[in-house]
Amino acid sequence: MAEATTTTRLKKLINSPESEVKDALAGMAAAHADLLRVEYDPNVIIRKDAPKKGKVGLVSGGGSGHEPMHGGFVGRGMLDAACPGAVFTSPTPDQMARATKAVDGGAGVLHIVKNYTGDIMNFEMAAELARAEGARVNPVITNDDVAVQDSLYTAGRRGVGVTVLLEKIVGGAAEAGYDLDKVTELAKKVNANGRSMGMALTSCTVPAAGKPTFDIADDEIELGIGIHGEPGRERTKMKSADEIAEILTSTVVKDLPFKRGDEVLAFVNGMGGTPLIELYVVYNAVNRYLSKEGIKISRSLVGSYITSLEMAGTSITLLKLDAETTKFWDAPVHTAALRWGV
Amino acid sequence: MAEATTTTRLKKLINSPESEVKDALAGMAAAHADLLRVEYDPNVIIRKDAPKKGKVGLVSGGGSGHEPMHGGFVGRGMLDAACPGAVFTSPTPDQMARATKAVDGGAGVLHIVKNYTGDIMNFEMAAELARAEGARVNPVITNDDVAVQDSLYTAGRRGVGVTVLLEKIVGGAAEAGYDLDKVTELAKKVNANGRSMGMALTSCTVPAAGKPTFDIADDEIELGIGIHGEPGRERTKMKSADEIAEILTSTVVKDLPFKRGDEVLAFVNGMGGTPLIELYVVYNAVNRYLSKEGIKISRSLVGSYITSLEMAGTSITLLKLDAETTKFWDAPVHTAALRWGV
Amino acid sequence: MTVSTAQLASWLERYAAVIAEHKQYLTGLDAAIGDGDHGINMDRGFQAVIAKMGPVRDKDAGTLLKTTGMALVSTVGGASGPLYGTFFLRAGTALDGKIEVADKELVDALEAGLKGVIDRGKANLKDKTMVDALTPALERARARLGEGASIADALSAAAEAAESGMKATIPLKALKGRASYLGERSVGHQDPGATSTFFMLRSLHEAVAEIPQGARTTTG
Amino acid sequence: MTVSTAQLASWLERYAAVIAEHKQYLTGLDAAIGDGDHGINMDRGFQAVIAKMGPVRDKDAGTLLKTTGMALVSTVGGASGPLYGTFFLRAGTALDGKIEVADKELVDALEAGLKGVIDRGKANLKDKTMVDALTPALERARARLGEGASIADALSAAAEAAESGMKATIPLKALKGRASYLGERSVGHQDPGATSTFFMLRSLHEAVAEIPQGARTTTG
Ligand SMILES: Nc1ncnc2c1ncn2[C@@H]1O[C@H](COP(=O)(O)OP(=O)(O)O)[C@@H](O)[C@H]1O
Ligand SMILES: Nc1ncnc2c1ncn2[C@@H]1O[C@H](COP(=O)(O)OP(=O)(O)O)[C@@H](O)[C@H]1O
Ligand SMILES: [Mg+2]
Ligand SMILES: [Mg+2]
Ligand SMILES: [Mg+2]
Ligand SMILES: [Mg+2]
Repeated sequence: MAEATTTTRLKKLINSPESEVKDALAGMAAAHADLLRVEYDPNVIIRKDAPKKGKVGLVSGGGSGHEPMHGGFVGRGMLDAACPGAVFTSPTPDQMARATKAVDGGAGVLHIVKNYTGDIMNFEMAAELARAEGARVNPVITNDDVAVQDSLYTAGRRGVGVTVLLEKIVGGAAEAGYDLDKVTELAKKVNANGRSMGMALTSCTVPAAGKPTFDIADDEIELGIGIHGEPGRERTKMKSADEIAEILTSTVVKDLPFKRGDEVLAFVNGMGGTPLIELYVVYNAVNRYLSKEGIKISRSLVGSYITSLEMAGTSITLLKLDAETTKFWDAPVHTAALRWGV
Repeated sequence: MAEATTTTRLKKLINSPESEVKDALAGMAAAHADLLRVEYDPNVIIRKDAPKKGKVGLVSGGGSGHEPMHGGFVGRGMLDAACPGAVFTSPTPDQMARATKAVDGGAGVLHIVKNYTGDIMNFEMAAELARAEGARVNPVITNDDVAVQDSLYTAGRRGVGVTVLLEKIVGGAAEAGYDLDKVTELAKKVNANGRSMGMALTSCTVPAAGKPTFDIADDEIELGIGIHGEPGRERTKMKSADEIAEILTSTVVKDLPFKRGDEVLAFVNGMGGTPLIELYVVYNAVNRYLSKEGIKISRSLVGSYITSLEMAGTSITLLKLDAETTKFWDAPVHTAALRWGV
Repeated sequence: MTVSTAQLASWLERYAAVIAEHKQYLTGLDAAIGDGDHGINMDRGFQAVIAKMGPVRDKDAGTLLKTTGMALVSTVGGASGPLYGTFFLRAGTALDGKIEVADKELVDALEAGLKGVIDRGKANLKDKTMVDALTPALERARARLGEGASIADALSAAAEAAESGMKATIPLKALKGRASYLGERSVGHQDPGATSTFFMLRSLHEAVAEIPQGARTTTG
Repeated sequence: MTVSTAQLASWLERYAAVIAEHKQYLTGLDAAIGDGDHGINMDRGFQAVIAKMGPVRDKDAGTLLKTTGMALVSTVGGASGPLYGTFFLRAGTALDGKIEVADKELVDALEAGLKGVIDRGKANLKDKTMVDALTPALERARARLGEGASIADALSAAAEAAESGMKATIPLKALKGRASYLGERSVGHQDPGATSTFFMLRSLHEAVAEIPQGARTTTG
């Protein structure tokens, strides 16, 4: 508790590292009673009107500290439940098992899992528990972070920005009546067509740790940072927004690759401590780069939707769109963080 | 430029202090072409379908660095135009004069002005120019910051969080066909029924200045901070989120005063560098405090809507609601930052 | 004696240089009791003035100063934009059509500028604003001319009076502008606008006395 | 010889204390190649184990270890939650109903736990994970028992082997878990999970050998 206290005093609006997640959940429950309800021990955020009979249930989850992801995406047209773990730590199987039960409307449940060893294993155990109780559960794993070298022999790429877009698009499809297999297939398509890369200007402090996750000099940035402050591809000198945007965007474009004539959803995300004015500066550079490449931005999202506590930085996600994904991106959504058409 | 360069390298996603505002405007124009258009020199963000014949035009403006305020509030059901000044510096009369002309649909134009000497004088000069060209212009001034001691002999209280709520509510009324006098009257009512107070955990750096606006120790916070980093009421030791929320909320409540039985809109705002998880922790404390006081939260808003660059901190705004203000708060709005009902 | 449009142009150039040189200093003063942008605002404004001056520097004094005022109004923003802008617009209007400006006409024009600042900002003496530097400066200038001093001497006295007026803002509690939000906490700090106003009058004196540029050892 | 449930309970208590003591150290190791939470995760988990142990400490070894596993699974999260959780669940299942555990039964149970870790995490030796500490430790324990050593000596050898296995992770490039994202940059750092696993085996030895608590001078 000693260092915990120091942490609290370390410039965060929290009461204690131990209470932060529950206090925030209580705040969400109070602010969004029209959209969701919150259960504690195990901690689960559940869409108010769940389970929806005959609708495929969407369950996501991950460590806390990435808000609004995932709780801010619970509601009509997106998630049925979100399972928040401790800060930067994947949630536990009992949370996902409870969420699965709570949202199962008889059409089965999709588990949306970001590709981290911990998330995978905890969701796996949850799926085993849920299936033991007779639920139909399909997992889909997001792994869109191009910063990580992929390989059969490693844990593979991290799931980052595409997760947000996938939850929206697949949520629209589930609302429209897609069955579990079609929902799963669409989810895999979205993941397959999306790529992301992020960078950090500053570190962030996990309250329970009490000190910054990593040290970084005043004139340095981390390219390819993970959303938990995992070190990235390289540590370089500070660059201009245009240079940074070009490095991230070109790496993302080359990886899929995105081609001249492609229509994309461009998502410029803030890491939590970066103000909106800077995100628009970055979006401007991304837009310029893509039009130079002949890639058409037909949809966009600019804001802090998948964050790393108070880390300053940005990530860029591109998703290649087609008629189906565009339709479900545009479909009505009503959550705390994303809302349109209703 | 020397120190400007240092600044850029000082951990901001910008190209140069000089280009930041225009780069961000270009980003907004590209990201939100469906909602707005941007004119440069003078810089104005204009609702795409302005002027709306027969509708009262709503023009707001202020220094940049408070995003999404005001550009993020341009669109159906809210502002017709926003005039972004240099960072933390009120815009110039030619900007508001141009905006007024661009949105005047024949029913007159409301100027929404935050109570800062600079904003007042620049809007005044703009109104003189616009009237000289035959426009009907009414100003409304927001001054909801309880941290500042009011007096006939001073510049009076600063306009802060209530400005956001006013722009939404009055925007709904203008959309519904209120004439200039009724719009003006409603705007004054909203301002009269709202109060705010903010605090900062950290300072922020105006790019052109190149160093933090103020120094603050690791264990200190500034209570009553202004949105330009103007020093506040007092410098105290770091406190828990519950303590901070209680200080801000109780000061706001006592000032109006808000009374047992009142229905309010509770707005917990982030200063730019504070992540959402902390804002929900604060909202939870505000909610607990108000229910203890018998004040009913019937509407809420949690997020970073009126910011101070990358400053970490929060502000709390309470607005006493009645049938009219509630109706126009709920009315459809479609802007980059606030959207519902459409 | 008279003052030429060329000397007034040199005034603006010298002032622009002083502002650029003291940008951080003025901003620092503003950070203490305001929002830390006064030097940045004034520098942005006077860079624009220099950029716009070319075509009008050989025109009459009125056009030169009105152009200056317009440039400031449309680039500075904040409180100082309308205030300095109005100052130069009103002073310029008073000098319409004049190539050579008689000593008293110059002081009258500056007086008209001060009146514009007060009309716009409603500040009283001792509110801890630029008015506290400008008012005594123009009184002294007028007095010295009355005593038969040259315009150069009169403006030198004006600059001195502006400097004391500027220093006299330190103990004051701000009643106007952003600094007024601080109440008692504004006491003990020098007002940035009064400081930039002192620089303005000092530059005017140096331009009219044709003191070689950079001769002076800078204060602040 | 046999090991009693009481000794196993003492193992868990000692391990919980060591984790608490080395929370920052483990977290620091994880910050270097992971996300800086391993010590926090393990401490949260073993505080829960201690809290839940009361009612079952006098029950059989299987119940004690399964309760431990369940507590870890439902409080730790991350990678270590399912892994340590599965380790204790499987070991506990192997000891169902036993109050006194024969030496070989204990090593067999730990072996079952290791198999659970590998089933769950799919790690191979030299992937730079806890498996690199656990595998050699259990091999040594089994070997020493075969040579007729006491369970205390066998576990002492196991702890030593775990420590070398832990140190041997330093030059490895991580192929599993978060550290694998670093590729080459993971080389030169000691794996946090292998480190907590070494602590686990050292605590087991100390509990079984009934070494007075705090006697040992802590490493790390
Ligand atoms: N009402 C007023 N009348 C005269 N001068 C004023 C008034 N309000 C502010 N000032 C002057 O403006 C200066 C601040 O200018 P500046 O920092 O550029 O604008 P802002 O306060 O909008 O940031 C103050 O130091 C003061 O001298
Ligand atoms: N697939 C795996 N198999 C075995 N152990 C693993 C595996 N992945 C990670 N680990 C162990 O888990 C440790 C990290 O645990 P922890 O930091 O608590 O979880 P997380 O990585 O989710 O933050 C690593 O040091 C490693 O020893
Ligand atoms: Mg973790
Ligand atoms: Mg200003
Ligand atoms: Mg200022
Ligand atoms: Mg970890």
